[in-house]
Amino acid sequence: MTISRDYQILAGLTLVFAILPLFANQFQLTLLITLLYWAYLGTAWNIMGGYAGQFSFGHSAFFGIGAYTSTVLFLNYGISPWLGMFVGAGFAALFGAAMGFLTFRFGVKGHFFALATFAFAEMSRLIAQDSDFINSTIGLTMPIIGGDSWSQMIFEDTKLYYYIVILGMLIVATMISIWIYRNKLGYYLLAIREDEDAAAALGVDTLRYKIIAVAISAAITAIGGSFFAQRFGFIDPALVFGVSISIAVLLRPIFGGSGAIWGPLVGAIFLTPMEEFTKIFVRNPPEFLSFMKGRAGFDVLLFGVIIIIVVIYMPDGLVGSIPQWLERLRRRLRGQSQSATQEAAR
Amino acid sequence: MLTIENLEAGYGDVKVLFGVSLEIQAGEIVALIGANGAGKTTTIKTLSGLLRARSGRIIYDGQDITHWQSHKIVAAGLIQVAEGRKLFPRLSVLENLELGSFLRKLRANRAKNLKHVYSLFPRLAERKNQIAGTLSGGEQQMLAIGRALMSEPKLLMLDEPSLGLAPMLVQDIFNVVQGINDDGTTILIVEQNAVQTLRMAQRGYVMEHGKITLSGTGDELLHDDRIRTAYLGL
Amino acid sequence: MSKILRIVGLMALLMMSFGVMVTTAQDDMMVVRIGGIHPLTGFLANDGLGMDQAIQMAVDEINEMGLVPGITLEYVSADSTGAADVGQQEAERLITEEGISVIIGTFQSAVTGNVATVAAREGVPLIIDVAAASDITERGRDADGNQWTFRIQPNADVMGTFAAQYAVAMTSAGGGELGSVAYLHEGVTDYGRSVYGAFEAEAANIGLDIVETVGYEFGADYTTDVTIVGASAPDAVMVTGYYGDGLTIAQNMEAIALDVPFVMGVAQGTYDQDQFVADAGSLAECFFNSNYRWDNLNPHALAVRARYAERFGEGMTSADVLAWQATYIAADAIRRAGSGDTAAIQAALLETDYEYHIMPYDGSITFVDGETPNAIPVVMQVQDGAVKQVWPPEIAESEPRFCTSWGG
Amino acid sequence: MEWKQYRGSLIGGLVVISLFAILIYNNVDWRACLEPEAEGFVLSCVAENTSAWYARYGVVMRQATVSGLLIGGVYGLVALGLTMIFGVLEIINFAHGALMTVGLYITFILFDTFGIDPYLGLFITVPLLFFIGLIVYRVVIHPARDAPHHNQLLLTLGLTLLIENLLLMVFTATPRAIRLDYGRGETNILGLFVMQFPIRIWRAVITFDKLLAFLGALVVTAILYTIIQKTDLGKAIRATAQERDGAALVGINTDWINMITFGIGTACVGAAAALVLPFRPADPTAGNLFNITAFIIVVLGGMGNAIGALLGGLIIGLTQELTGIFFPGSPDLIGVFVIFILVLLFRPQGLLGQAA
Repeated sequence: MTISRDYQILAGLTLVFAILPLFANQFQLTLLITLLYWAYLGTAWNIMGGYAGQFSFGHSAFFGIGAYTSTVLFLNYGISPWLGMFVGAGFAALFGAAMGFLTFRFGVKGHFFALATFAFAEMSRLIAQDSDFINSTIGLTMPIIGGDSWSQMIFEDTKLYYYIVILGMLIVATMISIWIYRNKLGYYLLAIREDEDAAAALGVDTLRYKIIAVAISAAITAIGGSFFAQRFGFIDPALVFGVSISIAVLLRPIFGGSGAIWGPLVGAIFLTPMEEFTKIFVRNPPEFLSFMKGRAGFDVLLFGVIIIIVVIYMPDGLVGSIPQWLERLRRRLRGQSQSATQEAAR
Repeated sequence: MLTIENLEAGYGDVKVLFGVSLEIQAGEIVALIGANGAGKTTTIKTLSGLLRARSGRIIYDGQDITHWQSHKIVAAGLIQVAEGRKLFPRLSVLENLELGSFLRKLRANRAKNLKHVYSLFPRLAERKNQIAGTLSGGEQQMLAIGRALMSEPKLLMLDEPSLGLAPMLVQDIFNVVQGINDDGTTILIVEQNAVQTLRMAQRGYVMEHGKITLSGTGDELLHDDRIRTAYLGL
Repeated sequence: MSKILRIVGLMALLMMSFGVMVTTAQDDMMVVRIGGIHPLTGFLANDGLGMDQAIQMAVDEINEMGLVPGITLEYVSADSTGAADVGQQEAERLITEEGISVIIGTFQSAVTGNVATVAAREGVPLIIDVAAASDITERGRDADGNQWTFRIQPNADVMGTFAAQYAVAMTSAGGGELGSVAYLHEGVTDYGRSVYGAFEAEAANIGLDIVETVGYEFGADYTTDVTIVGASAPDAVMVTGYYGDGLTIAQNMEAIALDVPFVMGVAQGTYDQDQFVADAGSLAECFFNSNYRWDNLNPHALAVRARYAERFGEGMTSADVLAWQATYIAADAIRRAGSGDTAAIQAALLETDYEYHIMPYDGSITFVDGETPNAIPVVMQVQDGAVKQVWPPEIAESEPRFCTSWGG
Repeated sequence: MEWKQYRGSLIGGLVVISLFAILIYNNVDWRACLEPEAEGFVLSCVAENTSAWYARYGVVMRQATVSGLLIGGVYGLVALGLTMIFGVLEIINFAHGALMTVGLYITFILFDTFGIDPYLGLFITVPLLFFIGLIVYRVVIHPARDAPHHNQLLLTLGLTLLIENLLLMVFTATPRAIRLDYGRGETNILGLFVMQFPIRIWRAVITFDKLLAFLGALVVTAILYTIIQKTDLGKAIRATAQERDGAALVGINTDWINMITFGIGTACVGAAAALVLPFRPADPTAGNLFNITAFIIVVLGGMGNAIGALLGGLIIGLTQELTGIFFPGSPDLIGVFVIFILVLLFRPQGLLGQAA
């Protein structure tokens, strides 16, 4: 695929997503926002966890830093979130770089790196919970302004505006992701993922490029955190620094295919409706499962089962596995007669 | 004793073996030589069941073992001394050797075999309580061969036994291999060190790009011009 | 180019799955739907599930008795999973997809605040059954200042304030004097801190000395936390937290034989529960809790709890009772509004004057700025294996006893 | 002689010293000693105030130490199971805590329905969890053996959702607690002698159930350690953890070892569950807490290291309890994570692990 191909796909998708709201009611619009939103965060994670192969289990640290920075700047100093989100991105990038420097410097990798990121995220949650200047566990609440304000990024009447913002963010993040993937940085990162020692032997400054990947990923994630704060109007440490954010962020890219440009988006397109489906299924189950109706937990259970099945049967994620399936299917359809003759030849 | 027919294998999307066929008679020393990346190690790994064959057949002692798992292949007496030795680095020398006779039917002979290994490699006896990871390269190779002997091989496959060893030690190792063969064990040896190997081997195969391109007795190959220029540097 | 089309097409196809989202038709004019949002999964599911059942029971009763003439109520429940963003999303779903006219919920302050914002924005009334944080009712106002969120529970300020006053009053009624207290509260969610904050403010007000404060994490063992509290040798120990931690803390107090004959929960989730008595046995004796509560002297309250126990095979907690009560308040407003029109229901809620409640409040339930002004907590104590109301004296079933079950 | 050799102990020492400095800074009224009207030398005044502080809070420190060690033993047992799975299968088993929750409920049912004492129930819980582990491995983990590692993490996450919500559906979320009718006051120990519980050491208490949990954890750890060190199975497990191909080449059925290891690891949390239920109620998410500490302990103690797991458990238990005193008002877990990150940075192979 050439470079322009990726952008062509992006343009096509943008078109689809631009048209979709015309057919969506308010709640479906909510789901679409959620979908794009997780696709966005997944894209951020993918740069570090997918391209560079540095599995992060603590993206909530960056997320929370972003959410809190823009919100505090907005609430205490009246600085617009449009500006604040970039300040948050800067902080998160610095934090990420520092974390990356510390861990990579000492040769922490693989599972240990994943656990280290988790520890950093949990520590930031605990510190936030204990910091009175950001209102500790009580959290921060956006003011109600009674309308839509582009300058404050608060849209109380028109949900579509949030959709537009997150779609724009996703497009930019995807463009960054494509750019990285198709350029020197991306090749270096992939080389590091495949064989770090070999990459180092070839003269790639692995420490530097890994830190760059972490910083970029952190910055994009932090902006997602700012968007979260604006969209939901409320943040507290358990919510934005919690482990559930870290899990949700990595779920989509792995599901869709980590290390692939379109993995996070495909994962989000698949998972977000799937999550809703399980809920709908439990609310209105088919006749023979009617005893399951309204049983709390059954939807999440189903979601868990789906994850297990997909991971087992699609080890390379949707992006990697679906073409393989199609290929196998085609081969089977076409090759039935061929293999028969081969067998006979033996 | 061992017949390979049209073996194909590889890693992930990369195919390495493109239809390898060879044969080993009981009691022989057979050499498999070729350049780096020709597929020698892949062949041996597939024989040991560490790698799945994509197609082709492996017949050992009249049985089709193509799809057997490693531990079953080991139980049948087809033992590999792997490239890079694959020792248990944090276990002691003795524990490594004992694990060589992990299979139940071998445990009865454990003491006897241990004695035999120690007589072949007195160094191992001296260092039996040392942690394997701290041994020198030569000692590790001795331990790898010793561990394989603990499994009472009928066919012993050695993958680059001389790799990274001092020339003195290389000769020792070759002598031991010859001795093992004299005791009645069939041997398949993969080596970069082609001259020495072909001198010792009754027959040899040359691999190139995942295929067998030449075969013959050790002597024939040693004097083949193509071999001499390509692999022996003569 | 065909490859691009195929990928875009594939994604578009996946998007179509949205089309399958089931939308429920509004078939019957006589049906008004009530939505409930509670944590039905996750670590607070214990509380949320009971409240969900209580609302279902109330709706069934109201329909059966025809309390809302010409209208059948229908209950739609939703799971917040304990997360504020999920709760908010579910509120949006209930409003736009399920067409509900009133929301009842949601147990946690963080979730409730978000739902209140959505409710105000969308113009749908929210009746809080349980959620303590005081500012939620403010967040439930739209830009024109219309109140969309209503609470029948005493909020964190009220509960913290009253607990401090009750503690002092109870001690002096018993002939003693309360000089110092130590406070243990969960330090993970806003609930622990906001209740403690209110208590602290009132304590400063009335000259009550707080000699030690421990904000604990959820863990397997609280012996050290309890020891810290004990080392400050207070006259009383206050505890704010959820069920599981409260139970373990009680066991740990017994273990170190805490020498303080006055342990009281403040809006706490354990010490006024029948399950506490069942789980902890004799250990439960003497524990106080100042909490929201039904009026145990009211025979209707006992009947409601008996019906609940019969139907669901488990005891009805205070939170369940509040959820049940909130449903009746909603039904009352729907009856007066005469339809499922949300604005009419909101107007009716503003006018609420409901005297048939089973809460221990003096007079009927009304709303001022979304709060019930006469909503107060009650002090309960486990006495002889039963939870008794002991304070304030007007509704006390028994005198408070200052003791510990481990003999202090 | 390189300073690197001493780096670990140097940093450890500095951490301990600074912890005590912070303790005194935070808790002792040293500022009063700087006032002009303060009597005597500043240092002796601080010392005096420190001892006055200790007179009041000494019991807290002793209690924290005792509590930390007792619960640390259980943490160690949970971590032992995780570290074995980690070592052999090279996966982060996120479902470890969820499987412990299963153990809690089994123990509860045994007690509540069949009246079987939880300590006696160990003999049912442990084998049962072992078999559950085998089944889980066979059905869920094995099919994805060759998938990338992060997939297995996702897999165990999915498994956690499955288990937690299955338990929620079956048992509801009501916490299930049991209360033993012995172990308080005079307690007859196996008819051999009579002991007074809780035991008091300088006013710090040790309750019967926690002591038993601690001792039980030690015994199970010791048994497992012996199995791992002495038996052929144990050697095969260690061999597989160290060199999978090598293990296959000596005839070890590594798939089978994977399964057995997963079973043993799960049996560990079965034992831990039976030991903690007397003082920790069961609810569908009860295992999460143990899960997170276990991850940290695994790194701390060195992957696949049994003694390291136990030691790590004790350290984490202690840290968790002591942080609450060292930094009043801050969450207990902060100290745990600080230690965790320090170990990751300076001794990534763990306290007892060998350098790669």
